[in-house]
Amino acid sequence: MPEVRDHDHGAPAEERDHIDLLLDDDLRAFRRDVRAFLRGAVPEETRNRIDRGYAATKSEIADFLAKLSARGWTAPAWPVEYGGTGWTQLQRMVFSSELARNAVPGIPPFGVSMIGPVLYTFGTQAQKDTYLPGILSGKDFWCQGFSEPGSGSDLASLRTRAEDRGDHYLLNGQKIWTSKAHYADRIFLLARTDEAPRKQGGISMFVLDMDTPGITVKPIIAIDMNHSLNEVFFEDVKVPVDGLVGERGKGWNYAKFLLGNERTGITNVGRCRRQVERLKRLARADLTPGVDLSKDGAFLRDLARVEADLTALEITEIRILSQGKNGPSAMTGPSVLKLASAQIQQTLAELIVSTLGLYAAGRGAGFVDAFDDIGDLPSDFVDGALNEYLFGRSVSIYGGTNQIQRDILARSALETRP
Amino acid sequence: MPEVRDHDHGAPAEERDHIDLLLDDDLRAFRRDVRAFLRGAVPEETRNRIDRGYAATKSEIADFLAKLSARGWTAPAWPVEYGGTGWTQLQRMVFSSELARNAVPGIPPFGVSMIGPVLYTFGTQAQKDTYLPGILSGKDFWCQGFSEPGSGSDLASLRTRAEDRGDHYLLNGQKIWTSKAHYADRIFLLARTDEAPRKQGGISMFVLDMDTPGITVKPIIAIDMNHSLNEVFFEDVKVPVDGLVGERGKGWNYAKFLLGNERTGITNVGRCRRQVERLKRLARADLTPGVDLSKDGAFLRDLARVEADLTALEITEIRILSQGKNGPSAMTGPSVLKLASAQIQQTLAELIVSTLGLYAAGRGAGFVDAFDDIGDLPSDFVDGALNEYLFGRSVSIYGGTNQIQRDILARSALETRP
Amino acid sequence: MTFLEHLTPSDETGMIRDAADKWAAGISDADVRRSGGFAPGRWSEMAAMGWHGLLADPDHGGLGLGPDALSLLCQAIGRARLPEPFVASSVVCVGTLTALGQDVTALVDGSAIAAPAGFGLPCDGGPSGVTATAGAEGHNLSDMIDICESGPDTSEFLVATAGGDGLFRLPRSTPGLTITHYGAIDGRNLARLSFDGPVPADALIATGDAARAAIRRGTTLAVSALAADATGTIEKATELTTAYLDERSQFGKPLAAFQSLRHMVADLLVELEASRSMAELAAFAASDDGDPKHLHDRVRARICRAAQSVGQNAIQLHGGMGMTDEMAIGHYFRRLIFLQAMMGQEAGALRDRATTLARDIEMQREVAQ
Amino acid sequence: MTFLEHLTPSDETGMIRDAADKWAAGISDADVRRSGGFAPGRWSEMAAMGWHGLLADPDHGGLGLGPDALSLLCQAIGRARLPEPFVASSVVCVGTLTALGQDVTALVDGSAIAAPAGFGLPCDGGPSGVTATAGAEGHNLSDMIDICESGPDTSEFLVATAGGDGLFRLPRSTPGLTITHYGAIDGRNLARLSFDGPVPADALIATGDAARAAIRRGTTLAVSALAADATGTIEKATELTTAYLDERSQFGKPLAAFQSLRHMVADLLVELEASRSMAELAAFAASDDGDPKHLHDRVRARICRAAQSVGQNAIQLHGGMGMTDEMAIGHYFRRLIFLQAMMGQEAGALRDRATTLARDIEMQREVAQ
Repeated sequence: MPEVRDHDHGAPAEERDHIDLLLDDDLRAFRRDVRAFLRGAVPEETRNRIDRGYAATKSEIADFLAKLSARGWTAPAWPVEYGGTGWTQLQRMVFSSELARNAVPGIPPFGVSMIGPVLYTFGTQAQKDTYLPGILSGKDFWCQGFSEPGSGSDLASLRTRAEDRGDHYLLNGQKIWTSKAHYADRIFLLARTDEAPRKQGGISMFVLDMDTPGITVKPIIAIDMNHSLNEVFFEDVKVPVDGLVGERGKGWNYAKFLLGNERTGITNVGRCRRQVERLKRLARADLTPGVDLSKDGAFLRDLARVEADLTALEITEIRILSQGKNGPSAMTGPSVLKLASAQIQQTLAELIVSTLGLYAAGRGAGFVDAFDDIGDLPSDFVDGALNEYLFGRSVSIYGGTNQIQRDILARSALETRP
Repeated sequence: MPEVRDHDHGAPAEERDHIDLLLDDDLRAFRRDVRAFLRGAVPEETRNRIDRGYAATKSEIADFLAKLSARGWTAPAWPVEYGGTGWTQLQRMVFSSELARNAVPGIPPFGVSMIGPVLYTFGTQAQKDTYLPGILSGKDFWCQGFSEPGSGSDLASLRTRAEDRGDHYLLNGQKIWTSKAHYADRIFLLARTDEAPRKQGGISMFVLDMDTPGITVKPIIAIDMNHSLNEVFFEDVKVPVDGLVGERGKGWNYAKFLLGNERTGITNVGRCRRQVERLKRLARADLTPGVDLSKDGAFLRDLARVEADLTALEITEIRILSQGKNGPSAMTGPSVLKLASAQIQQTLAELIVSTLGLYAAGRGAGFVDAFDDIGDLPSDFVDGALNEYLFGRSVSIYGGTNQIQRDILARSALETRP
Repeated sequence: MTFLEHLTPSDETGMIRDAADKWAAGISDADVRRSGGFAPGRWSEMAAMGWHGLLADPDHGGLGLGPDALSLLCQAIGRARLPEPFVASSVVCVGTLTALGQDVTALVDGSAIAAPAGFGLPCDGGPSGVTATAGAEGHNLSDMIDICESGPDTSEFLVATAGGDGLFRLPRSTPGLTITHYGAIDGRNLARLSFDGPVPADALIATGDAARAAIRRGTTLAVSALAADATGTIEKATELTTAYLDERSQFGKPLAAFQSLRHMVADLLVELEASRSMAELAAFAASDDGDPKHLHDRVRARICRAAQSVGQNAIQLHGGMGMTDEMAIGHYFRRLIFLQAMMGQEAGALRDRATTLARDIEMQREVAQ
Repeated sequence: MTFLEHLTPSDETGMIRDAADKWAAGISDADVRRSGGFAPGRWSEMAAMGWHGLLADPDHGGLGLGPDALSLLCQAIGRARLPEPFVASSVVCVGTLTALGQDVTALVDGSAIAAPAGFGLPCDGGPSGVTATAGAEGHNLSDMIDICESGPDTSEFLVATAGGDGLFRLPRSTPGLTITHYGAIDGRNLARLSFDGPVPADALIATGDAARAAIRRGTTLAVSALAADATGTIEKATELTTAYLDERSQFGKPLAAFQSLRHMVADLLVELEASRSMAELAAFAASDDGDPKHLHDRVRARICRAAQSVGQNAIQLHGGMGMTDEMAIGHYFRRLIFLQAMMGQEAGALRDRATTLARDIEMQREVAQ
């Protein structure tokens, strides 16, 4: 076992964390390589903006994906034959944590983590040939058409229909919460192809191009007053027959397969670790006169408590990834991770906003322009923190609300069915 | 309005609280009278034991009730014609708060607050003549037979039967959670007299003497390892016909009437206020070496937060008692009070135990004997605090669990019925 | 007045409440969105009803009412989430100026709007103060005030110097005063003020104890008004949420049929009642000239927590729809964030209260020894 | 060993776990109640399986295993809520003595039982220490140790002096040692020790850095063992609760059919997984001689919170039945209270961690300037 020692106080904050202590020398070297690459690949200005809570722009993401792709690192988890890296689970965890720790744009999940694995697992050779290269190169942006108005967490009640017209399916309906649809090139979606006795039956999965005639994208402005979500309308859209993924009527299975992949990728521990460092920085910013937070037992306890929570979450994630005998099961693990990580992410954002004190009252470009800095902080730090707090309320909603996750966990532990 | 000023720092802790600020001069004088009486009526040793979290003994309660009765203060809320005081709601609140603030034994609720009002409202003249004097004088101890094994919060599912045999009812069944049954002289209870389509129908209320043949009391030792709860078994117990309260089959209505009275009396704000003072005292006790809690921001925040909660609860109680237009309704008020007060009582007990640090490990007479004092505290302070913490877990269970209270509140705010 | 009397509104106060409720109920969410940070029409309507002068003496056209009536009015404003600087101008400035016997006629008739700077809003004053040094013809002011609730329509500023021993009344056009506008998280207008240079001698309207007393009065009224505003906001957020749950279905039944969501609603109601109680206490404690800080710190803390909890849970109960700008709930959520910042956040309020408690404990220790 | 390797138990460790699980599963709740604070039979059975020597060198009859195996064994002990002083004697004392090369044969074979005093249990040492002053033939010890996990069967004490620069090994019969027994909240045996007088010269087994290192080792092992014990206790409390909910009915359906109760169960599982993770981390971090305090403070804090939350919610989910001594759940609740006290309570653990964080922030401030 490596020597367990305390932080190396001289090093920049983001270099130091205790995950390092859990790694062996090879993984630590790997981590340094990843870090060096990421910092070289993304301009510091971009990383600063992202660090402050702003979303990366499409061009920033595209530039980053091009560099990742050149290095062969776009889709680490894919089988090597399809372009994966062959890394171990822990290497992938380290990589993913470094993406967040270094505030690079991040890899959009829709292609790499969601539809990609569905296609190489269930798709036809033609689908693999058509779609996988664009995902790996970062050229194609994807979006996901699952949720519908009124269906929310209850995906199986969806009403979008794909009618079999022989040489094509005729698609009619509406999707909602479609993240990044406004700049996506392609979409994968669920639609009802047959009536079936069980609600989940008769649902199929399709892939198609976003420039197919009949598709309209309408922005949803979110409570952070930004645009990343959309409604997508389908009006007599002709989907070629080879847009059907796998078997007709099995869309529900593919969706579960795909969402299972999603749920292990959402702990955001790297970002959380960075937020802990941001809180420490806030403690030094002297935002409230007469209050030195670094000597305020109440603030320090909040910080220590969320740090302990985060440590537990990191270990739980490792336990799940290592698939050890004593880890949570494949059924409960993702829900445990999602509940714990939602709690931590939201607590961190809340602590940051609380610590901003009265500056949490102002927001937007005018606010950023009106201040050069606030205390020791750049004014967009404050604005971005509010961004993140507001949009971060969705962490306990998307991908199955906290309530749905609790339903799942309860089902695993109780014999009684509700 | 009286001058709003800060605490009078010189006065003993228990003299000072901000309820005083809300009172007019008459009520403040009334309060002083009550306080002087209570301190004269109960030996300091008894008050110390109670303050430290121990239950009053039967003889301590009896002595106190005799003195209260001589003063005519046993049942302040009763109509004057039946022996009440004619006090205003606020006088009664002040009185009840002073009982707790001065750590006197308290007035057992079963006679005065529960069955008494039922009897003078719905009982026969003979019942009033037979039972009310013993309640007022404090001579008769009562207990309540509502809950049954397996019925818990679902009172309407009770299975104890009272079969009409003409000149008496024949009672068979079992009650549980019967507080103080082991020293009660009389019991009021619910029993099924008729089958009825609705579960609540066919239930009647009875009063009878505990020495009636066929009654067996079996102690329930609680998680604090003390005995205050019991099971009561009825085997062919003959209840005289005039033991029936009000109309046969209307027991459910009387029970609701009675429990409504119970729920406004359970905020325990006086005791809570005293617990806040105990926490301040703990901060001066130096239980953990190197830690001065009076300078620990985290401890002080906990204290400030629960104090703010308690202040809100006190005002809410006054709003309900004043029956103002803008107060919570008679339907929701008791549930709001019960949820908020359970939260505060349990938080206070928990903070005290947490502040005891490692001393929370020891308990019982041996522990008390092994220590003269701990820090600046008597060792029974520690033992009593654990008592109160353990038994205090019941505050969110009895009289309708927190879950039941939330069901009630939700029903008031939502049109949908579950 | 006893607290019990306080709980029963006088006829006059009851009329204010009824008028405010009726007026605010007629303002739709769409109206509020359309008007941005300020609607001159609404400001005039409030003037016509006398509300800007609620706290002012009848001499200046005021109604001469107190915190009780103010609380009910501010609850109505909170329910409708009106963005106008009512608390800034008609509560803090009118209240402070009235305490000093200053002329507030123009503020009362709605033709002028004032903003407090360096005190009152946020109610702990804020992190920067203005320093004043005596000059040849008056005082030189310098330094910045980061957060001041004022927009393009603000006509004058009431500026507290650092330490609170001076109070200046300055028109918008004061030379050396630079105003940088920006928006609040809830859409209202804020500004950063920068002072550099001399102001006329008569701009200094109070000094020393008189200034401190007036500032304390303004702050006391601010806490009471903010507590009421937050309570109204919380009340409406709760109503929007229960209506949504009754209306929407999932898994084949109304959302309101799920016990876990029902229990979250119950907790909203508990928080709402705590807020109402604290708003009552805040108004009662503001009803004379004393310093109710020992009560108001608790009010701020408890209401900030209620605001946080209700805001977050109302969004959660709305699910995905709660994340959209389209639904009103997100706007109420943002207003609650604004109000928490103005009340100094729960953490700040508890820190203030903890300072007093620590002093209490220390004194008891000395008494015990 | 990497953490990933640590997560996969070795064959030997796996055998310990299987044996412990099987043995503990055979002990009924009634057995545990009957035995009071100590069952000699169980102590012998543990000796027969070699567990008292888990951490001891093979020279002294030990198995020479480490914190990994210890963690699994302590989880089994927690599940069965055994009251024997296994952590006190076989973990803290055997571990500390082994680090000093002392003879532990009698402890390993179960014929002797030792108790740490002034260090290890509680894991932050406790509020009083013993002072030692050099005398003619050894040292004079004085002062009290309030909490020491020892009962009538304890044969020797391992006593740390205040400040941790001396470690004495003293038989029960040491003159001048007064032992006052009392009971723990979970029923085990505790004692208050009072020292007054000289002890033989050879009782002092370590001084200075050596003593401090040995004490640190004992404390590290204690945290790891307590974390595992608490995790086993939490696991069993969760199982008892789910079984109860499946079994009992109210309002005509099983308690487990109520969504609000189901969601409370989900939260129990989240806490349980956090505890398991922290128990793993605690054991891993204890696997060498370094000082894992920066990790162990977090372990203590997180597990104390899980213990508090699971204990309280398990009682609540049991309803009135949870309040009775008859049900096992109350006994698990009390054990969790004991374990929290031994780990210094969540508040204490967070305070310890906060001290380190404050130092970090201060250092970063200096670096930034």
